[in-house]
Amino acid sequence: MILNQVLFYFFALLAVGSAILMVTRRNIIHGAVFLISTLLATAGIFLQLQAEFLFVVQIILYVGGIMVLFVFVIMLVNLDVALRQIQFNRQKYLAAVLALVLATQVGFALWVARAGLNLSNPSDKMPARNTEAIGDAIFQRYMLPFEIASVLLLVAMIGAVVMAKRRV
Amino acid sequence: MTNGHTTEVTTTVLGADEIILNMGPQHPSTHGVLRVKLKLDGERVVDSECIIGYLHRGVEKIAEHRSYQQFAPYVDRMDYVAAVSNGLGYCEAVEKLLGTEAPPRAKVVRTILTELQRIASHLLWLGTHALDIGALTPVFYCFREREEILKIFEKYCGARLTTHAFRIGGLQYETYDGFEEDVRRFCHDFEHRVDEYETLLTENRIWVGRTKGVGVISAEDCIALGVTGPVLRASGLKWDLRKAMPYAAYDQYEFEIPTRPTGDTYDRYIVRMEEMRQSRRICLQAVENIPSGPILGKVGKVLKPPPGEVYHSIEAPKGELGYYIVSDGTTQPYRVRVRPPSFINLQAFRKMAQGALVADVVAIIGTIDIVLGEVDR
Amino acid sequence: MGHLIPSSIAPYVLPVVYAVVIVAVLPLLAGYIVLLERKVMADMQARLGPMRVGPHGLLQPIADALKLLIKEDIIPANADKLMFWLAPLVSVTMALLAYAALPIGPSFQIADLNVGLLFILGISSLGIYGIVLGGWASNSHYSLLGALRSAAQLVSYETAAGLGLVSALLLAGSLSMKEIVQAQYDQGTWFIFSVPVGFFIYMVGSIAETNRAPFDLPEAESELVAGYMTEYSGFRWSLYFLAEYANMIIVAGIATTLFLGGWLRPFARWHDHFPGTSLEFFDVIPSLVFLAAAAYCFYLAPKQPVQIQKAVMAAFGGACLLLAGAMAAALFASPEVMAGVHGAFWFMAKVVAYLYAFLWFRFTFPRYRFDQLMRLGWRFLIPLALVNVISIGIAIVLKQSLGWSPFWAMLVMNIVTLGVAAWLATEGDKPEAALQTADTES
Amino acid sequence: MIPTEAYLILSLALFTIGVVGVLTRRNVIIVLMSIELILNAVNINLVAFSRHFGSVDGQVFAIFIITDAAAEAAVGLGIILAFFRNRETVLADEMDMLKW
Repeated sequence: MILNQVLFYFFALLAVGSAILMVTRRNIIHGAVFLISTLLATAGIFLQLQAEFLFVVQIILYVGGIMVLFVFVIMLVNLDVALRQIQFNRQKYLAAVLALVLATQVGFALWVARAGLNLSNPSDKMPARNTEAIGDAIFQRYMLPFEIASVLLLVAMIGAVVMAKRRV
Repeated sequence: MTNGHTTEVTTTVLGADEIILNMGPQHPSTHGVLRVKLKLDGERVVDSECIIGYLHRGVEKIAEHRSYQQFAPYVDRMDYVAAVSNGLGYCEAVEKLLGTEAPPRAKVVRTILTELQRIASHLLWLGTHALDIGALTPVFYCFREREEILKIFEKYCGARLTTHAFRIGGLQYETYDGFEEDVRRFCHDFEHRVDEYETLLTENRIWVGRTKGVGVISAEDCIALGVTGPVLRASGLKWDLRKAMPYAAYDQYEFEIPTRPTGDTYDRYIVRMEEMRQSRRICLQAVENIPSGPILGKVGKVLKPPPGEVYHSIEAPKGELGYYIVSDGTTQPYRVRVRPPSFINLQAFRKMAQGALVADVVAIIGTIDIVLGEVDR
Repeated sequence: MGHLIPSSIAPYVLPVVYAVVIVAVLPLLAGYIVLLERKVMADMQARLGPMRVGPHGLLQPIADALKLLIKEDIIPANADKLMFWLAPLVSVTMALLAYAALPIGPSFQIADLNVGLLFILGISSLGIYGIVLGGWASNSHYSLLGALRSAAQLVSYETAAGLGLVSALLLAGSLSMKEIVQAQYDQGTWFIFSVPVGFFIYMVGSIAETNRAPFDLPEAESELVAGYMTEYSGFRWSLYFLAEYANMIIVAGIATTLFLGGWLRPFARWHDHFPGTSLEFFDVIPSLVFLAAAAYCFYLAPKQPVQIQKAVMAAFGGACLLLAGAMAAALFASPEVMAGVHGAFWFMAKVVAYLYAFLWFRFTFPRYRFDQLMRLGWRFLIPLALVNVISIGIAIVLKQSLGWSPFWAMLVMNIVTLGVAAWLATEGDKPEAALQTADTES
Repeated sequence: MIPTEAYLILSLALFTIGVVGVLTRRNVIIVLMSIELILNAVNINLVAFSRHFGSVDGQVFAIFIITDAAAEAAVGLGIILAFFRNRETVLADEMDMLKW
């Protein structure tokens, strides 16, 4: 459907454009705002892929949680000095070339695999109630990974507190 | 008020933690034009400095070029929320210099008006202090009662704020018909009103949390800094000039001097609330028995005090208000020096604010009860 | 409508109309909530409040809006222009976007999302960026402090409020706003009676989230002048204001939907439980309310001092009369129309009641200090919310596996929760705990 | 119906941009943000394949990745804060000492 495609290209362009701006901006706060914009566009793409729950998780956790933390830290560290410094390191050209090479490789792999995976004809049989389906999957098949993830979060929380504490 | 050991305050951002925050002179809760330079670590006050003088009018200097009577209205403009008390202090100081005394009727009326003024001043303090801490409502109730007091002043002398109610040697005006009735009615209503304020605040969890343990100052520090008034009494020292060195007609009346032990903001609040009750008590006693007689003692039209000097102080709502007057025998004072309670009490700010949070700073400014007109003169 | 609009866009027509209505009406509504706030405040403070613009200040919101629109727009010299420009927009956009999933009555909803509640929570949590970026972009210490306070406060209280909601979600078993209300209808009780502690936690959390007193630290006027809004003026400032009031309506809407039975009439299922008796007269109440308002307006109209004020007052009375008529007419219309119109009335009535509580708190309580706020959030509300979720979970197990009656299961577990609450309240107030928190906070 | 490869290409583009950011920027915070971008690109892949195969497993893994991203951001930002306190800089190539 045409509306669907328009939405996809809108979100895709928004995501890529914001991502490019994020990497190139001098001002970190602007970078963070562009990253937020990318993440929101990605959330839109999730919604379009009928992943409603993930759409909300992306907004609540990523945009509403993680990025707030980023913005918070950026405000705490000194911006004025960082603004006047050189933003890119010495290996920038080499790095850019390397990244492009990597992209070409992955793109090539994609090209090779597209027929085998039947990529242009996705199945359209998502479970009707997305949230319930994810809940079932997490708490039945992926119970152990889920618990491990929670332990990981606990460890990260303790680590962050220890790290950010003023004097150890 | 730059004390020598205040660290030098610069405007650069020091690391991630310390910032300089200029509170005032344009700030909603510095009660006028006080400017407080706060050195903050996060939200915690590391150091502070009060910068004053934005309202300096040279009142003391003006005195040297006015006759004794002419200067009297000027003192009303110092602590403009307690103009009657200022006038009382000045008139009594000059009377002492002249070696006269006001007639008994004048003394009693002076006492009544001054105590009403104390209630009005405390009401204004309570309203704004509560507003600073975020309670929006008490201020309107306080102003409602203050309005009654101001109406009595207006009926008595025509002015509400800067009253110039007294005259050297006694009173300027005879009391109006129904003065006693008005005061009595006010005192009758006021009893319940104070209880009303207390129900709003005294046991409110948030209020207690915001004021208990905030801005603590010990009696020793108060004495060392010269802090007087409710701030001193809330630190546990029972010192009130009305009892210690009675003036006007205070020796005739019974009243308590409320004190509290810890000297935090909550205690100062309790002390002031209790003081309003005691003032009401004094007013009631005084109004029952106003002696008849002249209202003005024998002072000439031109005042020429003998050469000499005098210091006289009264217990103003905010603390000890003293006048030091030097006469050279002419019609104009040679030198007038005012000891304003707000100015001296403000010295305690730095000590109280050490280690407090930004929100506490506001509470502390409020609890000292300063009036910048008096601080800067 | 069917043949006028091509079928491919037909499903989008009604939502778009709703959206336009919401965006058009909401600013006006926010203005009138401000008027209501000022009137309630005046009433509680022994004074009259706005009386000059229109009779009893009824036109004050419009005058305020006009004034704000034509005020000079000041951008501080060293501000970050882009962010300064963007921040209020972010705030207001996110506040308005959240209305997409809020059902105002059974038939008035833009989109009934499968994850409706989470969507509202997520979107409205993005409003924080407007505050943080605005505070940062202003390049002022007051603004920055306000923004940082705000960020910390919102992140902490969102957790508590979210956990408060979870207890109701456990009972509802769905994230769709409509199904949550339906669940309350089916179970025959509003969730406020099943999980009062959850409602309390959400209420406190929602006050903190919308930066209302006693948690209005980010904009505490006596400390930080106006917090993150210090450098804003005119229209941008009014956008922040609009966002704040829109958010208030949103949180009130969530609370109404989850705890107060949404658009359900009080005693909606009386008839089922007590056949024979009837409380149908509740259906007449909407009309009566508006009728009373109209009567009051007409009673006041001749007392207005100026001719035009009399006219305006009478016009307001007429409008109330019209609404009363509409409510009465709905009684005789088809069941869907009846449910839609009266549902919207009950929903809004509950929202207004919830907002009234907000105002009441604001004029009664002093403001918390920042460390006290954090202590309340982390040491009292969040542990209590966790305990509450667990105990409601146990109650559900008792009900489903052991066959307890819902009433007793809920009663027992709520008493347990309240006991924990009492313990937490005494424990959290210990002074040494206060000192430790203050240290880690700063 | 948009083919799955469109999503994969979008994901690849974001991934590459993220890699460029990680490799070229000096500011550690931007490097961290670029890593978030990379994780995000992976999420798009997972969700796209989740739809492609009509099961929610991919979405579950995307949730795990978001969890991971949260953990990484918290610890990473904690390290940055600690580092900034001691050295007053957030530039990656000035982090050249094993002790301070």
